[in-house]
Amino acid sequence: MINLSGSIAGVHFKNPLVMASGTFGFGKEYAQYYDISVLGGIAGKGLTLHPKSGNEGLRVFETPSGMLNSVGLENPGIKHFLENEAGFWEGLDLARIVNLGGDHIDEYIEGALLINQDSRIREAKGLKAVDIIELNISCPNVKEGGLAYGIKTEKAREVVREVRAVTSIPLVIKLSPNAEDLVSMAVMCEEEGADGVSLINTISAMKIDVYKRKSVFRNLYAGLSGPAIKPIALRMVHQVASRVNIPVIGVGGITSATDVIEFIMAGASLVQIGTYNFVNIHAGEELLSGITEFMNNEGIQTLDEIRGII
Amino acid sequence: MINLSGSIAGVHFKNPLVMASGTFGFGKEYAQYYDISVLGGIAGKGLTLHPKSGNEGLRVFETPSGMLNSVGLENPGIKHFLENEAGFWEGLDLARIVNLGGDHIDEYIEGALLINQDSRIREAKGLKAVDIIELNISCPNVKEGGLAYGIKTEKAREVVREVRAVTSIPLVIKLSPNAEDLVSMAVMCEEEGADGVSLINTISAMKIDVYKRKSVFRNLYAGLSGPAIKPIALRMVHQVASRVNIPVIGVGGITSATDVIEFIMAGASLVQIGTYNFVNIHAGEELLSGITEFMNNEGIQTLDEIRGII
Amino acid sequence: MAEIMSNIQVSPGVFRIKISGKYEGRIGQFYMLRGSRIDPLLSRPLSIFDLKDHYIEFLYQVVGEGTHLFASLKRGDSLNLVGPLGNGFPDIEGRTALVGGGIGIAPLYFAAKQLRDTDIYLGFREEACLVTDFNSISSNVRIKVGGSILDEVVFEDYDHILVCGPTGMLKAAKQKQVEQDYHGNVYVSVENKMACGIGACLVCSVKGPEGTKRACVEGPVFLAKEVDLDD
Amino acid sequence: MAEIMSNIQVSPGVFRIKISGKYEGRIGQFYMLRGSRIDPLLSRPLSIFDLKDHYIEFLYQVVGEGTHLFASLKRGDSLNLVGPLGNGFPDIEGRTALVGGGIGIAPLYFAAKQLRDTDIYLGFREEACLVTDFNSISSNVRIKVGGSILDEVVFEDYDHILVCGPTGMLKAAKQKQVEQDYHGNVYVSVENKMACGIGACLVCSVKGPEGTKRACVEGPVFLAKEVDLDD
Ligand SMILES: Cc1cc2nc3c(=O)[nH]c(=O)nc-3n(C[C@H](O)[C@H](O)[C@H](O)COP(=O)(O)OP(=O)(O)OC[C@H]3O[C@@H](n4cnc5c(N)ncnc54)[C@H](O)[C@@H]3O)c2cc1C
Ligand SMILES: Cc1cc2nc3c(=O)[nH]c(=O)nc-3n(C[C@H](O)[C@H](O)[C@H](O)COP(=O)(O)OP(=O)(O)OC[C@H]3O[C@@H](n4cnc5c(N)ncnc54)[C@H](O)[C@@H]3O)c2cc1C
Ligand SMILES: Cc1cc2nc3c(=O)[nH]c(=O)nc-3n(C[C@H](O)[C@H](O)[C@H](O)COP(=O)(O)O)c2cc1C
Ligand SMILES: Cc1cc2nc3c(=O)[nH]c(=O)nc-3n(C[C@H](O)[C@H](O)[C@H](O)COP(=O)(O)O)c2cc1C
Ligand code: FES
Ligand code: FES
Repeated sequence: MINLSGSIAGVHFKNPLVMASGTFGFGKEYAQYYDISVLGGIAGKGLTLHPKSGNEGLRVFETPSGMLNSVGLENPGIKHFLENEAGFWEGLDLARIVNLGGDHIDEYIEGALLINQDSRIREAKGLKAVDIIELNISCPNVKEGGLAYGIKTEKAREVVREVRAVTSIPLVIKLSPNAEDLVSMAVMCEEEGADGVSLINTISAMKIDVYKRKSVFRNLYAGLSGPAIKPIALRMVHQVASRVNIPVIGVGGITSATDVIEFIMAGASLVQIGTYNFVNIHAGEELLSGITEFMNNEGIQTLDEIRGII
Repeated sequence: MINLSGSIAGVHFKNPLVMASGTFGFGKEYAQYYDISVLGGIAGKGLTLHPKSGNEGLRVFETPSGMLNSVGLENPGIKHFLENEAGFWEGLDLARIVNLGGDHIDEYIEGALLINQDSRIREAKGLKAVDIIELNISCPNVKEGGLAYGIKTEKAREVVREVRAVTSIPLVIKLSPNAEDLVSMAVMCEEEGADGVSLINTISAMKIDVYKRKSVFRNLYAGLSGPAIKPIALRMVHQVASRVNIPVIGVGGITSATDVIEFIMAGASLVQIGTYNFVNIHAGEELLSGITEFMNNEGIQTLDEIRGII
Repeated sequence: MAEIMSNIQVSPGVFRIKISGKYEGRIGQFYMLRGSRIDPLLSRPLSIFDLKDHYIEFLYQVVGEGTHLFASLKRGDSLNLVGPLGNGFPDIEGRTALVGGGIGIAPLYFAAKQLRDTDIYLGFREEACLVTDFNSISSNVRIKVGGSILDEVVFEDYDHILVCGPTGMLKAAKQKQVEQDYHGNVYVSVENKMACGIGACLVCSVKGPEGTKRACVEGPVFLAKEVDLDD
Repeated sequence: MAEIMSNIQVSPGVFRIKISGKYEGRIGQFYMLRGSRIDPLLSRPLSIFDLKDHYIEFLYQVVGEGTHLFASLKRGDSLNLVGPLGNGFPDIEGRTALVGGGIGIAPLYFAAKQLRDTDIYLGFREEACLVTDFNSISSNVRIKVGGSILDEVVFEDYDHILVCGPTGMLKAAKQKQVEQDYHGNVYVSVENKMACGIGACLVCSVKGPEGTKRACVEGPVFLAKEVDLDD
């Protein structure tokens, strides 16, 4: 019997497939197409303390084997999420990850506090909607925003430390490939008591409209995701996983079961699937059967046998 | 009349198209397919003081819209180049760039000295084979090698300073996208008297063979190039060009005339074409007519009109 | 994967593709289509052109890589499609003008077949297409090649006006409503770029006086006054 | 771009493609082929299978994305090709054994047609193909399905032995030469992955006792003793 399960800080994942933040809404849309409770987990659309209307102008552009997005963290705010979406999450049989973004350290802290508080209230009623907070210190699409924290380790340390201090919910830090020193960033997260790191977020990139003579994005740069970045993401995950002892969630360009296995072999405990959801609306369930098939063919019983084998 | 010409430190380029180091040999091979003197320039295969046999095992792997290479700076050494290839370069009517790699600072210095010396001797005979030295501090494929210099600005400063001190030949520094702080790296080059910077070299990346359960490359990581990385390269060129006053040579994933124009609009003085040579053996001449056509259609006379317009 | 029954060029660069299978859909809804390869990455949204028991049809213009690939498909080849998506056109009563510009005529054929009491206005830049098809389903088809078809529409004659076409045309319709203080409903079908097509990624957002809406879920058909149109 | 005259499946997953035009080439040389799109990025090397006045032919096995795309091409479609590339097989005199395993038989047809005094040995894992074609150009064709065709070849009977096939087969030939202290020439055609195909990028290097050589220029045909074979 193949066993795909894993855990982060005691949170059970029935398999390593987690849908990536910003690409899966809060799960409802894809739930119309397949039973999302087959998934290991989902990371919800990035939330901020206050609602955000996101960036103006064009928000997406296709590139060779990739896409640029400039959504700019459009979201209804944490309160709205807790009041209107968390109820749906309560009923889901999978690991539920809230992705928490912000412009300033205070926003992150207040946001984490709100979620913490809500969890206590639900707990008292025997309910649960959030298993993990994923701290997004890496969104490249918000001006003067989250990204600043994603680049310098010591700047990020403040946020991680403060958020860690105010919440008992398992905490994963989502790292940016634009970080100056990704390994030191991950080591810092471990030092500050994070329960894991997830990487990579999108890579800062650019597209110019040569006829209009301007960037296609109002925000100048946008975030690159998709198969194009997979080789880079895999290298980064391998580098980080070789250096920290907390679980690593591998993200970036996954579009096949063997891609998932590559990340696991590079040392990832779990993986996240982002852009591929747009390519294949049944991505989650199809990858799941693909992994199972691979393990059957290769005579592998548990992912631990191959995790970090490289 | 359209004028495509430009210059770096007094070296004339009849157009912005330069073939990138490592993808064009020393020009002889492609010269069998078209008249390479239509090009603005060529950067020769990366040279080191001593010959290098390069990396063992597989050296290339295709990725979505990109490729990984792990050549490991295989080259015949500077002496061999000067004795056997530079003669061919003397006869070329284009800007000739020697790409200089190395493992240690001493190697870079000695290499630059050799080239300098050779130039004096040729000069005395009224000859010239090398117009520019491109210092490759960024090759990700050499263990404990060049890359170390490519990551930390202050480490790179030593090399740039020492090499600058020993040669009067125009000096361009080839930057690595893996640098911790690319902008500060470029600013450092300007401070140390470099005549330009070229970017980006390949991005460190990885591919795992899930059946063999190991990296497909002996060297573990390899360098990603091709259209997949263009959006990233363009962003980096824009960032750097906005901050330095020396010329910037834009490299990374160019496969069309509009790609070239994007880099020029992002602030590049020249561009380099690498991987696309493998896709289209006539890349150089076809891009040239593409650019000319674009400028005709858009009513642009010189590239200065659009350079850095973003 | 669904099988292609035919894929015929109906005018220069415009193709009509018929795909076998049982499909659903309302006026103004669309499908996301793609080949079997992962590149080009994103699926392409196309409006329902026609729908029968055992097939669905789309009308598309070749503009870039994706539609170019569609054009290369032959009878017997296959395609992936997801849909129907979007809110579509609301159930309405009353007189309706269906106004299409260029490839914007695509959703109007399906609309004209289902709505009663409609006039059809089709504008083309250089060459009209599918005129016979439209004439076969309605006796009130007005065609204009060159110039603005919108100028032909007397808004006051209608309770509803549905406009499909380039953004410039949608803007013009919106402006005409304001200028003429027209009190009927002007609907526009927007063509924002999309990724997921089902409301999960927020790349297709449309801004409006009442905040942001997703073109793929709350649209693509909006009341003109509800959305800010820019390119 | 050159036009495809035919593209026929000759055994499961193996296709023979005929491309119109005037081409050159010697035994053992190859061409780099690609479709018009930029993805997949690299061209695919294929050995000359046959060459006539007005066309060239290749025999290829579908193994991945690139060859899969080739297989989808039809008469009238077009392909890009660059060549002839590589050193090819030297001009030789004397008795020659042409030994091919699997798709490694591709270059041998062209070779057999040009060399005199050859015996042909073809090994297949599951199903033989092109047997009639080979028989039509030579009366000395030996076929083996399953097992090692190399075992059938008595090295001492020949002055030259040319081996094309999987790396395992090339290795076995090399080893057999050493074990039997064979003094004739054993040539192997290596199939290293390539990018430029013309000697400029050095990704196809083959190591050997005398240093590094480029499979695309100094090869793909090497004396077995000149190259280290590993996978
Ligand atoms: C709801 C909806 C319905 C549509 N219905 C039709 C139809 O019935 N017939 C038809 O011909 N066209 C229709 N379009 C436009 C059609 O989707 C685009 O022309 C097509 O996606 C272009 O793809 P491409 O690869 O050929 O062009 P490219 O320009 O190469 O496409 C690059 C990217 O831009 C996107 N894109 C480009 N143009 C548009 C556009 N106008 N709208 C949305 N995305 C675009 C593509 O999806 C892709 O992501 C519709 C668009 C939307 C949003
Ligand atoms: C000189 C030479 C001559 C060849 N002649 C023939 C021939 O006549 N018939 C034939 O069927 N095959 C031949 N091959 C092998 C053929 O090139 C590969 O099978 C083909 O490139 C696989 O491409 P793919 O996209 O289908 O497979 P994929 O595995 O998806 O290819 C991925 C990458 O690996 C490369 N690659 C994969 N397998 C090989 C291989 N065995 N050799 C070289 N590169 C490989 C591809 O070029 C591509 O870059 C030859 C190879 C070389 C080097
Ligand atoms: C449209 C879009 C929106 C995204 N929004 C978020 C977000 O809100 N928070 C976050 O941490 N990451 C966000 N991401 C990044 C993804 O979660 C993921 O890290 C990245 O896309 C790389 O994975 P992929 O290549 O599989 O898409 C977003 C990505 C896309 C494409
Ligand atoms: C096979 C190969 C070999 C390369 N060798 C060198 C080299 O010797 N020196 C160097 O500075 N860059 C080298 N590069 C990097 C290219 O010059 C270029 O910076 C990079 O490939 C990005 O451009 P591209 O996407 O157009 O290929 C090499 C690239 C490739 C693909
Ligand atoms: S396309 Fe994803 S929300 Fe509309
Ligand atoms: S493939 Fe480039 S040198 Fe051989």
